[in-house]
Amino acid sequence: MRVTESFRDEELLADVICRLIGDVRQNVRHVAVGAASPIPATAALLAREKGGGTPYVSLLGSRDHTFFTDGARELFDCAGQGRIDVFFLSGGQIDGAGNINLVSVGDYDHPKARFPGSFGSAYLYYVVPKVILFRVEHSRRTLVPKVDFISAPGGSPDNVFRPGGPVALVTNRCLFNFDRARRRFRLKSVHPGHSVEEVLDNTGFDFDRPDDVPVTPAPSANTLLLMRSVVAPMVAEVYPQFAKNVFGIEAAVPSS
Amino acid sequence: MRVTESFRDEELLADVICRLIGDVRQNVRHVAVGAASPIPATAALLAREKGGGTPYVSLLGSRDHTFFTDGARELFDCAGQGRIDVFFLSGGQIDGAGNINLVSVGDYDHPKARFPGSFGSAYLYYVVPKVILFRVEHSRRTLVPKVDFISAPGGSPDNVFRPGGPVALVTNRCLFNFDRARRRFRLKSVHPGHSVEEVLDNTGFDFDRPDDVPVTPAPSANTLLLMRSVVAPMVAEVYPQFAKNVFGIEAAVPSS
Amino acid sequence: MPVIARTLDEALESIADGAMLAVPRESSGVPMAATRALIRRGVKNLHLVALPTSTLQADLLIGAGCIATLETSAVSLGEFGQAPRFTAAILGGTIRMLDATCPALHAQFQAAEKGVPFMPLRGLIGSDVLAHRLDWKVVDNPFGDNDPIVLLPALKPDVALFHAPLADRFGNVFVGTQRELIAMAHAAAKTIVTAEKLHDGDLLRDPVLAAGSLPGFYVEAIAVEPRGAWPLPLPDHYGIDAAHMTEYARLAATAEGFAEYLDTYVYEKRAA
Amino acid sequence: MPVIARTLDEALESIADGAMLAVPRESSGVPMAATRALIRRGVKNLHLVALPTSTLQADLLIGAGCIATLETSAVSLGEFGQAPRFTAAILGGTIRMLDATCPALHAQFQAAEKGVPFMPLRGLIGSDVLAHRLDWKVVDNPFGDNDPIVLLPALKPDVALFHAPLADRFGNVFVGTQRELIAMAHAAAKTIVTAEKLHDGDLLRDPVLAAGSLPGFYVEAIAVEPRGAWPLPLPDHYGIDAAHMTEYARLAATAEGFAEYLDTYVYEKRAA
Repeated sequence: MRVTESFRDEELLADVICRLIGDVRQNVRHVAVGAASPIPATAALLAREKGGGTPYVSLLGSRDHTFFTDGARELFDCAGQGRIDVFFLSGGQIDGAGNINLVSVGDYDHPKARFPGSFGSAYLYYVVPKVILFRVEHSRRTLVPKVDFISAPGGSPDNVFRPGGPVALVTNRCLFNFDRARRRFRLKSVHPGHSVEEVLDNTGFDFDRPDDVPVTPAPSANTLLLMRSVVAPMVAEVYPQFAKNVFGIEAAVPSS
Repeated sequence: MRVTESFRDEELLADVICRLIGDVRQNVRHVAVGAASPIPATAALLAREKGGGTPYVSLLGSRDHTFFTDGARELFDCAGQGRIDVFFLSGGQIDGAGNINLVSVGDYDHPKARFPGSFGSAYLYYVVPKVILFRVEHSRRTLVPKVDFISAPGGSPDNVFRPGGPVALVTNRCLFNFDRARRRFRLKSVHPGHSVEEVLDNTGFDFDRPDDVPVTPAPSANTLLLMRSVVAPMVAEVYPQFAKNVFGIEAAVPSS
Repeated sequence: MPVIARTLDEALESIADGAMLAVPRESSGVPMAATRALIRRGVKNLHLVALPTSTLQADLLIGAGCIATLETSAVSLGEFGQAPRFTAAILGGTIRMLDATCPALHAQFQAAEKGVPFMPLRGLIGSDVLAHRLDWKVVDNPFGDNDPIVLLPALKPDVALFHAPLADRFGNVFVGTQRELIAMAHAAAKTIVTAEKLHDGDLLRDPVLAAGSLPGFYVEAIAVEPRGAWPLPLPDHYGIDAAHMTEYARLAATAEGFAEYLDTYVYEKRAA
Repeated sequence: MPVIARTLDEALESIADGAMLAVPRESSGVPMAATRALIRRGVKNLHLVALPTSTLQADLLIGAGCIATLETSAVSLGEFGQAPRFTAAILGGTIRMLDATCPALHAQFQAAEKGVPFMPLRGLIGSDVLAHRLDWKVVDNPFGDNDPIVLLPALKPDVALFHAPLADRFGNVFVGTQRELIAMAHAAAKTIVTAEKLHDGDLLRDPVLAAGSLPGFYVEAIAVEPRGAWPLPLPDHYGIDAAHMTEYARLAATAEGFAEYLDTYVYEKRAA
């Protein structure tokens, strides 16, 4: 057995997300990745490489890895048709009920901090069956008891049309699953080098957990190789800075 | 002064319609012609030739004379935006209130005769400012007291959104204007070789008329030349049978 | 993953009896080879939605007894006259007719495309088209003041079927400016395409061709059928076969003549 | 008739102070040369609608004091961090912000495109985006049973402004797969385009180019501006100028630095 290689946090998280995509493989035909999502982009492309070309992966902002031809609207229309199976969302704040805040901290009319905005979250969180939440910074600043602004809620009343919603939350410390019926997170595993106590100390919301919390498996050597040699150059097209920082590669010069 | 040339009914009607388009020239940027409308197509192309390239003319079904690139929907969206200034409609039956019937004669569920269907009339009649009605066959069979099926009404209650509607009706015998406020037709002119009495005899609905009804001017020699030499080959692209019958020209072989 | 079918019949397999089948207008690429194959197979009870009108295709399917319900804005043979089998079926009461108007059908497909239950549309009020459509509703515009407006329910066909100039092995289909074909595919649960020819390479990799292409993930199956729209036209490729249409109009004027037409032009493959 | 303007300023003439101006997302052709020209001209009180998001363009216009109202789904510099002038304006309360979500903006443009007063959209219910938009309404779906759904009002900008790869003398503009530019032009009262270069001939006469083109009758004015999206990318033509964006992010972090940026990169033409 080969000794586990060293890896970066981003690589572990991409591997975790890739396995989350894989867990739902039987129904997954199309994984879409939105703006400002380099780790999910890495994960989705990794899943496609491992799947021998499936699922379809659409990266917002990519020329090489998108199958949309009907403009910026098509992703949302496509999701509304039920053709997008997995999407990724983050949040400046995320709370224990799965609510996400991409707008501001404090009173909306007099905010203390401002994030870019809700993007497509107030729609996609409702209609994509499997939404994977990711937030690298796992702290009481980001994982809060209650978000100050609900860009999109973690759950909805029974009479609200909602085929989609959160399935998991991936941070730099751990993986939570989301229980839609109870609208609560459940700790699934802590990443290598991290502990349950640390997760408890740094999480602002209550969550469920088993008595024995497993350790998140490290990425295999093969996965790391695939990620670094095949996936990273693809990621560099859309996220050149990320690809440079994480994988140490430069983007190809865009064709002119 | 040159002697008036002989001309066909279709040529006179196209000239009449062309002048109706011209009457509203100051606001006319875009004239659209729908399905099964060879005479309006001739008139619109004639108007464009006379206008030195304006207005825009879009012929449904034409490759050479359409400016739409967003599929079959664009004509209707474009009209909804207020960008189509003139359109043409016909009817299996037309009544004195400007209602048109493109569907059937007799009871809808057990019809005695069936026409093709309403096409876009139930929308375009409401939103295009100037709709010119045309029906070559002027008889009590076609111009009826009350249509059996209203594909689209000639007028609407004040609270119904309706920037558009009929402005005129052109037949093989005469030209009527339409008074929207009174929802009635008014005889504008009778075509050369026809009479007011004949119009009265052959019209199933009541209409207004001046004491002296003018004769519709015949097409000028120049208009006929333009129609036959320049416009007819264009018409032949979409209406080869019509162009052959009326103008005696064959359509070019479609490129393969 | 979309499949380049080995045969036309294989591509059409998922069009079941009773399916709601969406097809395009004459000038947008009507799948006539596929239509003849469906008639040969004896498909029954189709709910045919022609977006927004039809000509020979609806007439042929009606005459061959394949249609239970027809939903469209108009059926004729254009310059070749009335559609005789359509007219006979309406007068005889042998099919259920849902009379529509072109922009209403487009809006209903757009509603399905957007995953919304309905789409508003202006016009229609006071029309008997609306009066006979119990599935369409009039509401008061919530953004207006005493402003009635029609809401049209989403129309989500089981299968969209059309003929296109070009397709590739990834299932991408070039439709050019005939973009209602794209809306139709977005709206439908499955899309089946016949294509004039197969494109070497990936249509989506060419930024110009991509602009006129439907991505393969919407497409269930593709069959390559040269002149697959014949005798109807394919824009930019071939025109209508006027002599054939004249013959069709003549023969289809009677039930006997129509049967002769089917024998000669539809079932001939069976005999061959 | 659309006009190939002699100068960029001439093309932009009809963008008045206080206009509702629609612009596209970063990856679709942002008219940055035109944006700098508007700042030089000193345009004021714009209601900027970025469909559906913005980056440098909104930040620059905000910092230069051109914006009264911003309506969009997100503003950041992407990989180059937060948008500093946007963030400062929100925290300082110096602009009115209408927070949206991407598909809602698309639906609102589609409503204007179709000439309908509103468009329904799923999602949104329970979101504070909806809670803060008094112009959006929740109704009970008339086709459902206890099924609340949001209606969004049509959004009809005074002017749509974008940068495209190609335009011709007839005013036709090739946009390729960036079709939200077409929806934007359909929705807007007027459309002004800057183009990389002028196409010889008629884009609509080429069936392949036509499929990705906006017809000229929607277009008010065109100015030819090579590298008109710089320092932002133009799809299939050039990438983002990362070094410049890094410099912008550094300078715009303070009001003083932003003023220096304007002097160097926006007003320099005035000095030249």
